[in-house]
Amino acid sequence: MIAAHLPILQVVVPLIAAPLSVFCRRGSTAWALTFGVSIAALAISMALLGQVLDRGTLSYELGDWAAPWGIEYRVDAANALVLLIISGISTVVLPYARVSIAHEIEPHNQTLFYTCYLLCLTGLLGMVITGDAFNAFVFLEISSLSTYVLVAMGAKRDRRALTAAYTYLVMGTIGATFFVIGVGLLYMMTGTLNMADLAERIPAIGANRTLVVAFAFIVTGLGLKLALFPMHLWLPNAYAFAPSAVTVFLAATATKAAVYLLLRFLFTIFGTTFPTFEPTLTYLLLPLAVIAMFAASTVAIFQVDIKRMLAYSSIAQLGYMVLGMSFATVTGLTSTILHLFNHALMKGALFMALGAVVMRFGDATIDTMRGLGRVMPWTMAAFVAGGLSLIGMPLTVGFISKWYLVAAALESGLWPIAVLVVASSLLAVIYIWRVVEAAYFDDPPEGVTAGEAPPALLIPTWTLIGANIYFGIDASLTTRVAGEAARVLLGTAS
Amino acid sequence: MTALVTDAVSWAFLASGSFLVVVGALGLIRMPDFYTRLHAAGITDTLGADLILMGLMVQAGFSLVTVKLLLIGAFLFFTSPTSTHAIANAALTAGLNPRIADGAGAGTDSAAPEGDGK
Amino acid sequence: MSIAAVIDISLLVFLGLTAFAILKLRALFAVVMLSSVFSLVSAALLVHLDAVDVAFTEAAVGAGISTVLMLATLALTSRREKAPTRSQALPLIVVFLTGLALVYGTLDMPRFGDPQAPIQVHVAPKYIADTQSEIGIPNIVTAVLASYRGFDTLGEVTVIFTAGIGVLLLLAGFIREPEGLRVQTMDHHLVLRVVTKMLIGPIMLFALYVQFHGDFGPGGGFQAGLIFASAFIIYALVFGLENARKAVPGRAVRLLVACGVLLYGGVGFVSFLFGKNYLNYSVLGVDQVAGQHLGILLVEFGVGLTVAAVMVSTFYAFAGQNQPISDEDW
Amino acid sequence: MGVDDILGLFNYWMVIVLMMIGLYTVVSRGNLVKKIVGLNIFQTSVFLLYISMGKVTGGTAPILTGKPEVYSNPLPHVLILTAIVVGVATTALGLALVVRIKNAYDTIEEDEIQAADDEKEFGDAAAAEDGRR
Repeated sequence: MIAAHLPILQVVVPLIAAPLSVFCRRGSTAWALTFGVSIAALAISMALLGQVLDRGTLSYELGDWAAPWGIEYRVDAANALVLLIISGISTVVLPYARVSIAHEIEPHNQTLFYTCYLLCLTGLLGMVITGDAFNAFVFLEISSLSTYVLVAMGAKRDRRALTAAYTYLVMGTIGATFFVIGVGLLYMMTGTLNMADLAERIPAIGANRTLVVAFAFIVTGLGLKLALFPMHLWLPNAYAFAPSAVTVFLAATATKAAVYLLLRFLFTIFGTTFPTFEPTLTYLLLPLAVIAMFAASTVAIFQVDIKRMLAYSSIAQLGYMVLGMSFATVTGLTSTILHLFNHALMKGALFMALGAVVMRFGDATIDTMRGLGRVMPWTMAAFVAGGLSLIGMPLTVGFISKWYLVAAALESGLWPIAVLVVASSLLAVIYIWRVVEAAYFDDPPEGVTAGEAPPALLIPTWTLIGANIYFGIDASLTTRVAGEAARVLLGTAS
Repeated sequence: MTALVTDAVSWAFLASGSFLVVVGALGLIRMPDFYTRLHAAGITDTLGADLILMGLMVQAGFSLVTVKLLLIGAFLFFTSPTSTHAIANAALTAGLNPRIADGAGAGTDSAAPEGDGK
Repeated sequence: MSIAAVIDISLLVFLGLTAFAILKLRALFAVVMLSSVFSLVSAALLVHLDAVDVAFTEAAVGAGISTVLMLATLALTSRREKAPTRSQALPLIVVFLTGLALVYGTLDMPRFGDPQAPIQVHVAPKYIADTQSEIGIPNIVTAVLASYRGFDTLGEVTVIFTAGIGVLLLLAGFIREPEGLRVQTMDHHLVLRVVTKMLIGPIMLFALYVQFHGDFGPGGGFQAGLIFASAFIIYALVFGLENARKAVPGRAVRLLVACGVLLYGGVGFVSFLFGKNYLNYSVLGVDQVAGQHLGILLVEFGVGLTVAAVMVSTFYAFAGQNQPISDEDW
Repeated sequence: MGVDDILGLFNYWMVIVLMMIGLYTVVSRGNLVKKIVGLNIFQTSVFLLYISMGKVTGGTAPILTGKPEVYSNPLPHVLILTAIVVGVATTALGLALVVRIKNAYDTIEEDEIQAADDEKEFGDAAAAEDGRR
């Protein structure tokens, strides 16, 4: 009986847990509740993925109102995988957060911090699972509003967290409002908000200027949310000044959910036959993705704050994802979806390692990193492993992503793009090398004694590193699901 | 016939009410200092709004709408003078002196709120 | 040109002038008051466009609670905007192009008021035709809001809950202990105190009317919550935050915020027991209409509870800041 | 394009002008409170766009009267009720952030905040430079 209700439980369990956590008097109780809920969400998303791979698309009608009139939840391989990424990362981050949040947030705020975290989780899961365009907006806003607060919580360490959160709030709200305008125009021309229904009705209308503008506004709005170059300006500071656990969670999930929504709107709702689909992908998204890869990586090289360096690297990595989708082929989309998963693993691990450094030294500038290879050997080893994955070394997940991306570029006959992908990886080598050089070839400043991060931080970090290596060696599961998701999105699923 | 009479009566109320509102607005712009402006705004609040409400009540006849309009009227009757009083009191507490004759208190006039309807 | 078009156009022109004045003015108190005017005029326009529920909410939110929060912020920050120093050319170009794109998009739109527009023939007609038989309440907006698209509304409650928690997290660390509060009670305003005491009762009564009359006319939990909260905020303004806290302590408000969301979410779970999908209220009563009716009543109450509690706790958080909100600032 | 088209689209054009004034206020002004006011105008205008499309000429508010009548579309109303709530939630959070920023920086002007941050950043860099020597 419960199996039939899994799609709604995926969202409602964290949603109900959020107000429940307000009743907790102590931060540790709230943490335990959050962790339990996160594990439940992970179990549900695994079960959902299993069901989807067995039986194909699942549909759940809320309130038993039939689809275009009521709100429908629709799970297929594409969003089942994203749900798994979100709940999985959340489950790994929480044990890490228990120690790092206790260190970074005032005690009287800890209970509500976990409430906010649960709301963020709810919002991300809700915007991914839904089959209704307006419902996606509502949950997008739940996740955004809670994210602004979570980022601002970094103000105890650095007041710039406040301005970062404010900028994020303004840019995010503009993005969401653009999205709403686009959805409104779609609704105006079709009379429906249900994604499946929209997908049927849009091709029937044919060439229409209102729909073209709706398309433009949705792409721009989601582009702002996923920090598509040149709309990325909110991201570096937000990631750099947020509390460490929040940075890990956001970097691994928030932009991913926005990428998923963009995929859903581009491929499922508008579809490859939409008049502006081809030109937008070829002449807008592809060049922007390539510029993002190079510009953001170059800026990353010159960052003093390593957290901010990784934030710029994230913008470059989002470039890879957008590049994959701009080919509009099964291989291209497979590479995008693979990279969604893989990037969550590698950035999660890297930000976790940095978080351990921040916890010990109060910041993570290139200067702090000097000699850390000897001071915090396990933490820095994790950083190096994550860095290698980011660069795309064989036997790591980064290699798998790059491999598929290059293959997709070659398959579309765009060999210069394939060369550019490889060339941009060299930039990643440079900025990772700067840290490695400082950590292993410089001496630690005087007075700094060797002291490893507590195991509560190291174990989650190494769990993610383990996943980086495991899925880098045996990629059969991830590539199978990603391939299936790509076929679902392109409408060529068996 | 009765329809004509009610229409005429209600329009008379509405027109005079609207006239007073316009006068109040003009006063708000043209009066020399904060307190006299407040005085002009008071006209809009009390008599102008009440007359318009009366006109609407005549239009509505004996119905639930009239009861609601009466309640709105009662609410305005209490709140408008109170808020005017509170604003004037706050201005006085803040040290804004009324301009009684030329020169006296003119120095503080510039401190009047900028939202003077320009 | 019909009367309706004249009203429509003049209200829109008035909105345009207000918006332009907001852009140009640098006295922030005037800007905030004008934004309140903007909301009120757009509420009038919304009534004219038949969206009475929306107009009610916009008036309560835009001209009410947003204005109060903005004034509180100004009292705590500054009252004048400095002259812009950077170049305005790029924003102007970007905004101009965006506007141009939108105007281009209007060319293929159905004309204003067209009864044959796609949105008038697909999906919505069912709501109008079947609300009476399936839900059994006259206000179609409430029926769609609380039942057909009830999950959106659960999301909406969650959004307001998020905002409430967020404001607490951001400002709670800075709330002074009650004995340290210097929010002045308006002791010398005898008139104000008497009138406030007289009005609080009727305002709360009106909130209850709006809450439970939402099935039949414009209104519902959200508007009722705002009105209820405003009665409380008036009390706090006139009699002092300390007294308001005595009446309803901060922690109680916080728990009430959570209770509303729990009520809404909990009602949704009941349908599981009967093997139905989440948020199917039909199982709550002897037949579908009775069940839907009860369900809508319950979830609307949850909405009202959360909204009222969030507004009060947000007001506490702003008013409890270390700079007092004094007479002079109002 | 005839007079009918202009009359039929004028409403939307005016709403677009309002939206753009709001958006321009957000992107061009440096005062943090003014930006929030701009966001409010932007969002309120989008609400007007939605409600405009639901209007049916000669229709009434979608509250059943029992008589056969033409009703305006209730669905945009429902969506916008939700959107208004999202708007006020954003406003409340934004203003709370402004209050915190004022506490931390003692200003709510973007330029001055930027200047303060730059000073701190370069100050830090200079201090680090000293430390290395």
